[in-house]
Amino acid sequence: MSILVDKNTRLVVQGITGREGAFHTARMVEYGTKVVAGTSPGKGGAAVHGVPVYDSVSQAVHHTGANTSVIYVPAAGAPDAVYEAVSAGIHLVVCITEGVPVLDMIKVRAFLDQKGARLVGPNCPGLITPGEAKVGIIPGDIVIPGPVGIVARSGTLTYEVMYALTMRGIGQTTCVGIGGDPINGTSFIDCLRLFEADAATEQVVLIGEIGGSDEEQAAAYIRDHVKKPVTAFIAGETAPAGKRMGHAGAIIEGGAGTAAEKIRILRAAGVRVAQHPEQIADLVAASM
Amino acid sequence: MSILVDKNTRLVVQGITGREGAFHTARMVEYGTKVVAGTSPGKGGAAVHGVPVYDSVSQAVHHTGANTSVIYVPAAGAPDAVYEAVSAGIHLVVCITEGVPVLDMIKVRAFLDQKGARLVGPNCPGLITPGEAKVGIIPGDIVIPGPVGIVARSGTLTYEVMYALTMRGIGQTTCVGIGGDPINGTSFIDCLRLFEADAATEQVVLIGEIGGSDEEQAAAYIRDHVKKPVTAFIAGETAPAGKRMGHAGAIIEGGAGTAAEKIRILRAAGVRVAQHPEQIADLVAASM
Amino acid sequence: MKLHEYQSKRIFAQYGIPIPRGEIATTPSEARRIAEELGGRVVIKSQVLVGGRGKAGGIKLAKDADEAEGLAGRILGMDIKGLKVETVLVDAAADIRQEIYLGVVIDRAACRPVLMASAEGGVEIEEVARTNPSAIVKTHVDPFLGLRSYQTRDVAIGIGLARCLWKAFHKIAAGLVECFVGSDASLAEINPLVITGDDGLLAVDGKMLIDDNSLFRHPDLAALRDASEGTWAEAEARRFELSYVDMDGEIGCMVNGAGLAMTTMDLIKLSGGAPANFLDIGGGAKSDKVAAALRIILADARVKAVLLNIFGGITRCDEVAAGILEALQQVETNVPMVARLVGTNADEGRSMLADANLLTATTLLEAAQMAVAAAHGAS
Amino acid sequence: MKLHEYQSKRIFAQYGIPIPRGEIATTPSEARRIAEELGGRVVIKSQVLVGGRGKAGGIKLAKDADEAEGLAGRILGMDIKGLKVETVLVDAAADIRQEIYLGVVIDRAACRPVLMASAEGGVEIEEVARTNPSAIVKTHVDPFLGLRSYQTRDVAIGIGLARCLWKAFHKIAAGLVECFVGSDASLAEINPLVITGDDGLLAVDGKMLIDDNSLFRHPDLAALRDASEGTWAEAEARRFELSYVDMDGEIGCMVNGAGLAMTTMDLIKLSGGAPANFLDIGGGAKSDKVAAALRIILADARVKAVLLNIFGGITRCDEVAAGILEALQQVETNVPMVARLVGTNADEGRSMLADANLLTATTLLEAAQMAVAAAHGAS
Repeated sequence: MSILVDKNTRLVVQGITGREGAFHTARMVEYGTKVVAGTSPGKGGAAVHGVPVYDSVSQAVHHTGANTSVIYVPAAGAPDAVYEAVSAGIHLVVCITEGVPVLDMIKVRAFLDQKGARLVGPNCPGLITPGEAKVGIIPGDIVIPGPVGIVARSGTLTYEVMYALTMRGIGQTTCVGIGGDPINGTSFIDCLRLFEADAATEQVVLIGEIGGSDEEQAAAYIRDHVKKPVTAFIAGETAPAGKRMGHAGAIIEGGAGTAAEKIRILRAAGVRVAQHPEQIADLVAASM
Repeated sequence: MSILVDKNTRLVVQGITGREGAFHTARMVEYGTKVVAGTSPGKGGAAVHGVPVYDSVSQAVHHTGANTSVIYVPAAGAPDAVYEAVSAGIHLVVCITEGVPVLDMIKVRAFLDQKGARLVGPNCPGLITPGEAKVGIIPGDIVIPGPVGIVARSGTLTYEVMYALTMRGIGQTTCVGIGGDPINGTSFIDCLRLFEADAATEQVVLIGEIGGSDEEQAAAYIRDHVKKPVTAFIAGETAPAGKRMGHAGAIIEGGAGTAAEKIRILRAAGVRVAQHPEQIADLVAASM
Repeated sequence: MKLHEYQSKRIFAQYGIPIPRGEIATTPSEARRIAEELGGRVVIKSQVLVGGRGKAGGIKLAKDADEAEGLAGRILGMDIKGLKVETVLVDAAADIRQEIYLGVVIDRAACRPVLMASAEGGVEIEEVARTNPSAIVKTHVDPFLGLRSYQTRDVAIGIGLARCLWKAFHKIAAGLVECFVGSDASLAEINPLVITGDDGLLAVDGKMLIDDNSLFRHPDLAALRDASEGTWAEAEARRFELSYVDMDGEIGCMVNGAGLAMTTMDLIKLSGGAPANFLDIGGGAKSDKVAAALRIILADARVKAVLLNIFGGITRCDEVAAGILEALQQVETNVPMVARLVGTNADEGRSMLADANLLTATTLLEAAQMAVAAAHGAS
Repeated sequence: MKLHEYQSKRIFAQYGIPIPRGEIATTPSEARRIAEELGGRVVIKSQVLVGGRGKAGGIKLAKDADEAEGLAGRILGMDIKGLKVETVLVDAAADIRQEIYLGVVIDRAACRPVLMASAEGGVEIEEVARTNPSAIVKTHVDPFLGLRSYQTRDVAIGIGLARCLWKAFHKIAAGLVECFVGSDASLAEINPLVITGDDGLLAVDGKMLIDDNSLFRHPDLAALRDASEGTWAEAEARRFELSYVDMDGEIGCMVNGAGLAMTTMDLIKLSGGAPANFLDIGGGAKSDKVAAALRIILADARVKAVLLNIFGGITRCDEVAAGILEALQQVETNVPMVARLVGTNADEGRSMLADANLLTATTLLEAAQMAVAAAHGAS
């Protein structure tokens, strides 16, 4: 078992003929993901790493039964790529693209809420269900199947945690990178709900950072709705106020969104919070 | 029992200081409707026929607990009046205003669908639950309480039917005028669903006209979901194609939306269709 | 409100849609001058607000300015379905390789605009819908997001458009949707949209209908109204803000409320007669409006009887009666009239009319039957 | 991206928001000329991208052109929180009866912009939020419908604005929201919005932050970027598209990934040190970018040790190592460096660096501890 992606994932890669799209298509195919189609307007009929290319997502869905998409198109085109995928009937859209303007994402979110479709990202590494499907850019060689669900706002920091767990022989059900933008498609709460309902997931690791209030909301949700053990880490204790720390969403604004406050609230909700990434593996191992 | 409006209706009149608003406020108060507030921007603090006036709907809701609104403002301001009412927490908005542009209504509908609020109208006479509440402009003296639910696209034609029923001593649970515009807030199906669920309603009268496909959709709904007897009348058998017959929505376009076709489909769904309005009363009486 | 072809195309051009070079003329010599300026072959197109201009001989191709002058002379003044041609459009003739259809209308059931395209252009879309519905490709326009490029791409694929035309097609389709929304149209149609010999796209014919309810915010469009749109009676009714449609029967009717007015027509037919018109005087009509309505009805020589059907609510029956008496003083007529007044102040109204020697009825069906009998007796 | 007050206000004016008459000056004599043209009292305002200009003496009222010249002379060249004043804005002084606050920001939790107003203007909104949160009235802006007039009416009522000002207030609030959306801002703030003696409203001070991610579609706004925004290192990092933030510790760090970079800083602190910077080289960085990053770090004299933390995925560890070696050839330095490379081609990278005499670590915590020890040993 797992969440969001698995053996039944039939993936269409939006922007498959681009540099990033082509590179990661190869990695996803290698990993065993069912990459059934790619899109690139005007290039329908071509193939990339053996994957057939269509002019539009609706064509791809029609011919291949794709049910999930991953977006590698530039920021200016990413919102339209989401609209196109959802309108074509795709129920899970994963947007890797970094640099999508916030006001575009506000419209995308309103659209998704109307349509009842799910977006993961943007500005995220995607997700991986070890041994079944890899959708995005998470390295496939640092994960193994197992009982831990991971949800995180960052990329390489999450790889650290996956790697640390894997080195200890602790595998994962699914790892989800929800992205570092101020407004994104999927929240911590969305993933916590899915992990709580997933029979194979025995505990959850949550990796947050400064900025916004997603961790605070997650804490309230965990307190009220999550029975499985949750271990967290929050990056940015040393980050100064008012500065964007790389991620567009990682900023302490008006004194709100500090790591200290997030850690306090998570602890109050019964979450174990690690001091450093490697300690996460200790805490997870202790509650197995 | 009844649908949509009753003794618990607490009404706010939007545009209460206008000519129409003030006139019909008096009629509604006379009828016994609980008209708790009116609005007129910049005139908060005044009173119209004993009803306190507020500057905004949110003020009115806050001070009076209004739960329903009726709109008498000019067409240019009607969409905003709907947005304002819904945003203030009003769950039923009745828009009497005629002449709202179609593209405005398209946005209003999309907004309502997001918020889960109900609009009746625009370009409608409103609704009346005899003996309990009158919201809009339907004359109060042509209805009596009883077991028949009425839903109609037109105004005076519906009064004919109410009057004919009342003259025979057959009363009504609620009469709803959904309005004659091409796009409106509440459909025949919405009202059929409510009447079917209303214990006091024993049978339903549906008054349609040429244009659109609301009657055709209603027929399919009746066939599949309505157990109570339904009697219908469709106006416009003699209407020529391509001409708007008074109502913005009453037009046969591309050969579709004719009275003959609507009657055929309603009959096929088991609905008795009257040849003229007075015959409706005969058919209703026959199935009591 | 209907716009003329040349008006529609000028608006299209404002939204970046390519249209043929051309100008309008009201005399043959003007047409010659325009044809000379354009050079080469031109098309002379009558500007009247009805369909089927081509079949009626209202559209002709001229090989040069001489022929343009001659053809304009024949088309100007022509009668097309009862409308006199006052204006022709002189357009540079297009090099047509293929004709496609592109239009935007409101999809009432879906509550949003819908863009429709078909590789079968140049014929009426209703005709295509009947004979080959799968040839029509549709996509709905989100009211907040507008038309997105992936939508036009799917439509272009659907109608088999060559890839090299996708970009230009998107520009035109997006422009047409913007034009539709920006003009509060209920129809914006390019038919045909022509693929030219050099792989260009050109809107050769155009049609727009504007939502009358939106004209308060489009004074520029309201000014384009052709006062001669529809018949004399329809134009006159518009002037008095009456809702009126011409029919070809012998019984004139005046009713308050659109649904009731249609029903009144239906009952005239059910009683063996035929309505001469649809006329809704609206809610709360005052006597001057009623008088104007009656004058319009009586101006139709075919009218053999008049049926007045008023369900008084906001509209007061005595006000309506006063209007009728006012009109009868202005217009001399022997046409028999049947009045059926119910509701607010009906008794007062009825007694006012009885003095004027009008027939009165109680039920609507009865009224219709009386009017039909009166008309047949009178003829 | 931060905009200067005068830039923000000029954009406001484009959206119909009334601002004081005024111009910018870079010399005292220019300031005199502007003051003379404006006539009457003027305000001389330093244009630097930090808050607290007033308290720092960077805003002064001048009663005439003479005084304006003198005050401009004192303010120009002044150092405010490490930034040199290069430009002053000379504005006609407003007749202030009351100061209110009006701003638009993104409400991340609600996923939409929010308009905020307070009768307590002229002070920082965060201050009001702390001391008197009920004084702040908020309304969310629907992304598709925009700000509606009933919303500003409710806000005006909420902050106790006189009825005669509602219309003007709506115009300004609607303009500010349009400005916010049209400019892809993350903040658009009028503070104070002044009620003048003659019942007018005037945006006396303005502030805008633009979403960096949106600059691709706003070349006009991108051109307004003050190259001196932030420190030298921050500006230099921007030039190489590196994500960099200045800190005041002694351990420089270079990391791939923002979350990991913050974590590296946190672990330096946990190990008893202090980070000198945040630096994310991004995914798939090539050697030239790595070299630029290292040069920027080493340019900071406070740096006593450098910590390189790379989790190779798309980023190849050998590419990073090559960049470091390249930089070390260009910059002479004795600062000790600790490298921790994991993942793609980590072995190759590590052996390349070992030759260059860098310390290497296995875990992140270990690396942080080694860097802290090295920095303390070096100091």
